[in-house]
Amino acid sequence: MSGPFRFQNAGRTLQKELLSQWYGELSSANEEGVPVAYLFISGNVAELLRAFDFRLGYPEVNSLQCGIKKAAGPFILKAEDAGYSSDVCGYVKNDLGLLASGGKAPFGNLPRPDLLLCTYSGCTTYVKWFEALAEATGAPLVFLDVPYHRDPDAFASDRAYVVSQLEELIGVCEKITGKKFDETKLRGILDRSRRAEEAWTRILESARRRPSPFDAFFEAVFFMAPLYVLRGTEACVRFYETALAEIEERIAHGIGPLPEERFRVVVEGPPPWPHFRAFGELFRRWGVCAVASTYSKVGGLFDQGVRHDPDRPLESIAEHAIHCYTNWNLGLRRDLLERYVRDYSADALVIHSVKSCRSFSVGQADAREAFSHEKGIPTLFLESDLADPRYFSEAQMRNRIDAFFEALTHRRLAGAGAGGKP
Amino acid sequence: MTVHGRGNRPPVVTEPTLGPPVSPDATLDGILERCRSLAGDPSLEAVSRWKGEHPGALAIGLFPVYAPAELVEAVGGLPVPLRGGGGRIELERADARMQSFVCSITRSTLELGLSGRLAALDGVIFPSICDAARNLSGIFRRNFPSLLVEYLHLPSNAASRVAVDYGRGEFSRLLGKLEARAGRRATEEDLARAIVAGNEHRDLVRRLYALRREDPGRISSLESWVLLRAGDVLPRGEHAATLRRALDLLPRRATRPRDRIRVLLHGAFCEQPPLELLATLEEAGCEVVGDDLLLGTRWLRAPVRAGGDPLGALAEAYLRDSTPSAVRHGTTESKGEAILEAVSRCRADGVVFATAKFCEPGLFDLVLEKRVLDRAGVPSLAFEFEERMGAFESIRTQVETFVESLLLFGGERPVPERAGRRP
Amino acid sequence: MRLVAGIDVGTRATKAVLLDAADRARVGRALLPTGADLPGAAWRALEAALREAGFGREEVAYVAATGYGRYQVPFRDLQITEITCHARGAKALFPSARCVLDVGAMNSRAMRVAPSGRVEAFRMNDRCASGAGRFLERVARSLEVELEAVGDLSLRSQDPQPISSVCAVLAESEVINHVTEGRKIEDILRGAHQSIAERVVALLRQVGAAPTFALTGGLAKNAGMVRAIEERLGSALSVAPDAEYAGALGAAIFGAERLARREAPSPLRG
Amino acid sequence: MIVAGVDVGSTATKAILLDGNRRILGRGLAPTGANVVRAAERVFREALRGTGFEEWDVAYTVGTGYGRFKVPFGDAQVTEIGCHARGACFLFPGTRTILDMGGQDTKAIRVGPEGEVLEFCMNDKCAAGTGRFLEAAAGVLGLPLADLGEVAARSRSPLRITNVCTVFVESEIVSHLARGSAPEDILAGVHLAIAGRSIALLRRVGIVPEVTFTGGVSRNAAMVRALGEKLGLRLNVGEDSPFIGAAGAALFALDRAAAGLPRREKSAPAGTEKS
Ligand SMILES: Nc1ncnc2c1ncn2[C@@H]1O[C@H](COP(=O)(O)OP(=O)(O)O)[C@@H](O)[C@H]1O
Ligand SMILES: Nc1ncnc2c1ncn2[C@@H]1O[C@H](COP(=O)(O)OP(=O)(O)O)[C@@H](O)[C@H]1O
Ligand code: SF4
Ligand code: SF4
Ligand code: SF4
Repeated sequence: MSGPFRFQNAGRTLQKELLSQWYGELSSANEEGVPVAYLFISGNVAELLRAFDFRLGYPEVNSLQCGIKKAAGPFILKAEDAGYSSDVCGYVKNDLGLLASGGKAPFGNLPRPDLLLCTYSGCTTYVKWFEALAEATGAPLVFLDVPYHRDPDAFASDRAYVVSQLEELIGVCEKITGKKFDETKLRGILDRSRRAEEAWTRILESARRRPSPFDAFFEAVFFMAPLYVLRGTEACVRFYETALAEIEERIAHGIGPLPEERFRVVVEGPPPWPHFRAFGELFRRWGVCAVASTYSKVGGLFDQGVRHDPDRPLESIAEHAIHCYTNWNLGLRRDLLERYVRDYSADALVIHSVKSCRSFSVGQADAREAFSHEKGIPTLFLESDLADPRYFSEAQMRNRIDAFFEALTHRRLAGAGAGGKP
Repeated sequence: MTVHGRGNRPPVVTEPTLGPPVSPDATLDGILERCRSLAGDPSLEAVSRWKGEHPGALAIGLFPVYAPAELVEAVGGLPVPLRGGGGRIELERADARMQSFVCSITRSTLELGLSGRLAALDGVIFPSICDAARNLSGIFRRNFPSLLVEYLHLPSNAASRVAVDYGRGEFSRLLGKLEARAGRRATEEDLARAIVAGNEHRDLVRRLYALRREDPGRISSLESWVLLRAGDVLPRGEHAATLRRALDLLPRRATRPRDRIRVLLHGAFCEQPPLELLATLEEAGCEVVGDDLLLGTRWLRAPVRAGGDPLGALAEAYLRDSTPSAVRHGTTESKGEAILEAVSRCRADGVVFATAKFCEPGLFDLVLEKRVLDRAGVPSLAFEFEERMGAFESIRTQVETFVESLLLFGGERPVPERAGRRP
Repeated sequence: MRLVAGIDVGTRATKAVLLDAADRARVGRALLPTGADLPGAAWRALEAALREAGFGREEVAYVAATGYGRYQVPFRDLQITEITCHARGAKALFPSARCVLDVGAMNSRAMRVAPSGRVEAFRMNDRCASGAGRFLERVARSLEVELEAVGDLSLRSQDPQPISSVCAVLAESEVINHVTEGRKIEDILRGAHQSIAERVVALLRQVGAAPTFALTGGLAKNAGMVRAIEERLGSALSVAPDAEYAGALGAAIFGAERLARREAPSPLRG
Repeated sequence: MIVAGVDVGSTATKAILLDGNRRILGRGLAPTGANVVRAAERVFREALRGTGFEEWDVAYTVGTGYGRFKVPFGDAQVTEIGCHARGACFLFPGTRTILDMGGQDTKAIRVGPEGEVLEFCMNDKCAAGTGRFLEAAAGVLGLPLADLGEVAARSRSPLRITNVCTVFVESEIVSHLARGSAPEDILAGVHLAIAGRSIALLRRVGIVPEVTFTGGVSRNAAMVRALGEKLGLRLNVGEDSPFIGAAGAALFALDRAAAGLPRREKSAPAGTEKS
């Protein structure tokens, strides 16, 4: 029933191609005289900026790329030399260190921004980051205050507040670019976002199958990049459709990302970029497949029904800004994790707690108590960092991971029902 | 309906709610002694007693920094500023629920809760200051389901036309929750009274700071810390009376000039340094003539507009007149300007940045502010502290070096001979 | 003769320097292990320096103490921190020094110094002992090499073995791992030196490193350390043969200045 | 049939020899030192000594501890977490919680009735609060490790020790001594400080009695007492407590030998074969 493979690796290949194209366009933006806006990943309002033809730069992606290319160490040290503490977010330090070193990143040159748009969904460190960038670059800093999703009672007024600010932002963009706001254009962009989000959601949900055709953490982190940097473009839609085809092909062949899927886990927390490969290897040895992850939701909770909507342009942009994972209160986050464990038939929960990111990490130890002691879901708690290579010790990581899956294996052998399943 | 007398105009001088009231013939030593005992108690006994005397009234914990005590007072409640464990408690349970790379105040506040020391509280308000505190509110919700745990989103987009309205709405939402829990409504008059009492109290705090600035020999920074810190567990009226009496007595106190450098202490706007740190600063030769410690509810710089819409006035005061800090968005220029202005107002020789370890916002702002000072040629020293630090040797060495760098090479001032000052 | 003594009570060693109060010429010095009895150590170091110089204790007119035990010197007239003193001492040894790095047993300190000798900015390692001498001592011990020999040995390395642990204690097992894997002792030592160099140079950068650099403290005696720091820094270091006395020397200079400015009766005489 | 378990720790290497009836035939203990391989071989031979068996009689050997992959004669490897759990439940069948304090790390483990690991936690970024910390204290005070318990027991008013850094604590102790504090009070303070840290770790996994104390530090009577007092519990400790990891490894070896599993599967982790 399964035909030949036509889409193997199509996703990763296209992803690389699109990202390098995007970096290229970004690097040359200053020379071309195209305005550049910097913004964050979580809950960003890329569609609105795209409607004004801004080229979009993402300092977080700079740090991510430096991290995974093992280039972050020197930049972080550079920032620490300038007085930044060793205890603050490594993403920020990496980016500031990169800027202080002349903005020559391993993937291209960073353009000078014409607008710093701080949407601080879910992370107050964003504010500090852009305050520092504003001082370093002299670019205008515009603030989009996105309230924390703390209480359903507050949601309506929160959304209205964000929408009003978006209206103000339109004025700012008009002034910077000299272009008139074109609502039809925005609707078109939103429609493309919606299509990509649909396809992405189907990819995410494919992991409910056994074996899962897709690793929702180790693969997802690559698959989700276009959703950040290209959302609203035709290329983005093309990418997700291709990726979905690849996944469907895997389903047709009954294969997954691993030769054999022995454990299914839900992963909470960001990856350790500087040691991403080694980290993944430690899990692969045990046949562990991530069937759901929260990190893949930092750019938006699309699998929870969040969608950009051409018929409600500003409202849907505001909703997307409020509904990203780290902007949800801890209670909602815990419920989501529990749902993932149940709906994706996971054997265990893996929490990766990173020192840099308090937005993710504070609350994880408490969640671990809840899951492991109260809900009986086997929980593995790991600590390192997402940017700073100094906080990762492979021997220690391996010890913990081995001990955890050793224990799960023994429990399985002993016939004790693997916890976590209802 | 009972409205606790505090806040009436003219403000009540004494309020017989807790222990002996401040009698008109209280001595300064007596006041300081009493404040010392109040300030040192992390178990909130004074709050329990207050609750005993005010059946049904709410005691609401306020996590730093910008929590509007006025709202709690308007429903007849007692606002209880939370200041962590002050280094006096062991972290036994909280360590299991919070990683080690989080600032002390969030961890010790959790420990206070888990160890039952917050039992006197009916609720806690967490203003939006940082990621750690925000998530602490979620941990509180899970671990203490009977508490009213409210997260207050303070608007951070001062440039937006809608920010004040939004802030007003958020204050009103919070007030609604407090009213529901208290089972009584806060009238416009209740709010207005609370605002007036808050204004008066802050005015007294400002006078105490002015005194320290002008005449640091009259009251040590330790004493002024104790005096203000007692306000964390006293009803506002009673604390105001205490301050007023102390302010009357202080000018009569004997003073001796000391050869020290005048410093501005900056950066500990949320987690509070241990008292020993202030002592170390003094022993090492500093006169702390200004600080941004979170003593009292200091965060409003100007009186809140009386009359009109009280909630709107509070929201506007927050957005326009609150003390800048690392947890309020602001440009480097505005923050730099503020710190330079404080340096010149206090005639400080230098600035000592004391930042809570792991306090991300504080540690970020430190870099930018220090740069501003360097450019302006104002000497500064920066170190990190923790609530539960036991050894001050390293900080002492750093502060002494700082003092020496200003005194030994500062020109005409004599070298301090400190032999024997310390055991 | 009227003498001024500078005593540096360090965590590991206590150093004393004697100056002629009149022309500030150095007339004596001594170095002894500190041990647990700090006042005793200070006293013995002073006695030893006096003996070396051939003077009696009644000739000491002024005593300035520094180092972590500066408050434990009962007969001091003045105490000054080791940071201020090392900067001053280094400045006396190398008048052109702009930055001074002092690497001792437990603490490392970096200072930027004004032409007057005033410390403009400084950083010290806090809380964690990974960038100081004790780290090397531990490595030397687990490799069973004499401490005095580690520096020269490390210079012979062709293939340095990095030590990744940030902890002075845990680094020991890393060292052991390297040994088991058959790495050469000099390569492991070189790695250990580089690890310290990395940390102390980070301190220097944080105070705004600017040439010229002077190195003081016990590790200045270690040629391998000097080389490792120079490589990391990309700049030469001035090192005096008796750089570990820089703190005591600085203290003595402050003492002499103080004495000149105001005659104070010495408690040693009264 | 006889089998062996070898626990190569950062500080000490331990070996246990078991017969087919799970009887302990021999023990070996030596400092790990610079040569892990030699240490493993030494304890292995020490355990054999006097048993009448020879090396080739040993049917299966499981290595554990941080050096588990370096036991040249090891047939399989299991993490020390799994082995401590297994061994503790073997020696103290009522065990539900385990505290393992070794030279460089401290672990808390909660186990089920079969000795299966339910949850674990470890501190290992920094040597603070480990056996090494106690060794440092003993070194500064000039006491042999074996005497720590006795000396600390004399204390009436333990001091508060604030430094957690194993290196800096040395100077803190020196300054306490300089101020005239009694060594027993300092030592008692050191033990209390570490006990406090370990209990925080235990709380993370949940403290369910009985609690078994394993690892080299379990030989330290002062630590046993400090923990017991702080927890309000009696801890399971015995002569063989330092060998519990090795014993667990030996038990795993027995299972595998009994199941007729092939030897020398060095690269694959022990738990990974299919059921
Ligand atoms: N010959 C040497 N070779 C290498 N290191 C040495 C030598 N002599 C002393 N040291 C190092 O110097 C340190 C002591 O330095 P010092 O500045 O005297 O420290 P402190 O002032 O803290 O006592 C010791 O930790 C030791 O490692
Ligand atoms: N006789 C003893 N009395 C007290 N403590 C001891 C004794 N022997 C060893 N120890 C302690 O045990 C620790 C080593 O524990 P161990 O579990 O063998 O370490 P690891 O498994 O990490 O090598 C030492 O650091 C020391 O503190
Ligand atoms: S704290 Fe977390 S979300 Fe915020 S900038 Fe850092 S890594 Fe990103
Ligand atoms: S001290 Fe800093 S990090 Fe901690 S709660 Fe306060 S603002 Fe947040
Ligand atoms: S890492 Fe090691 S040297 Fe650093 S504080 Fe911990 S024990 Fe001390």
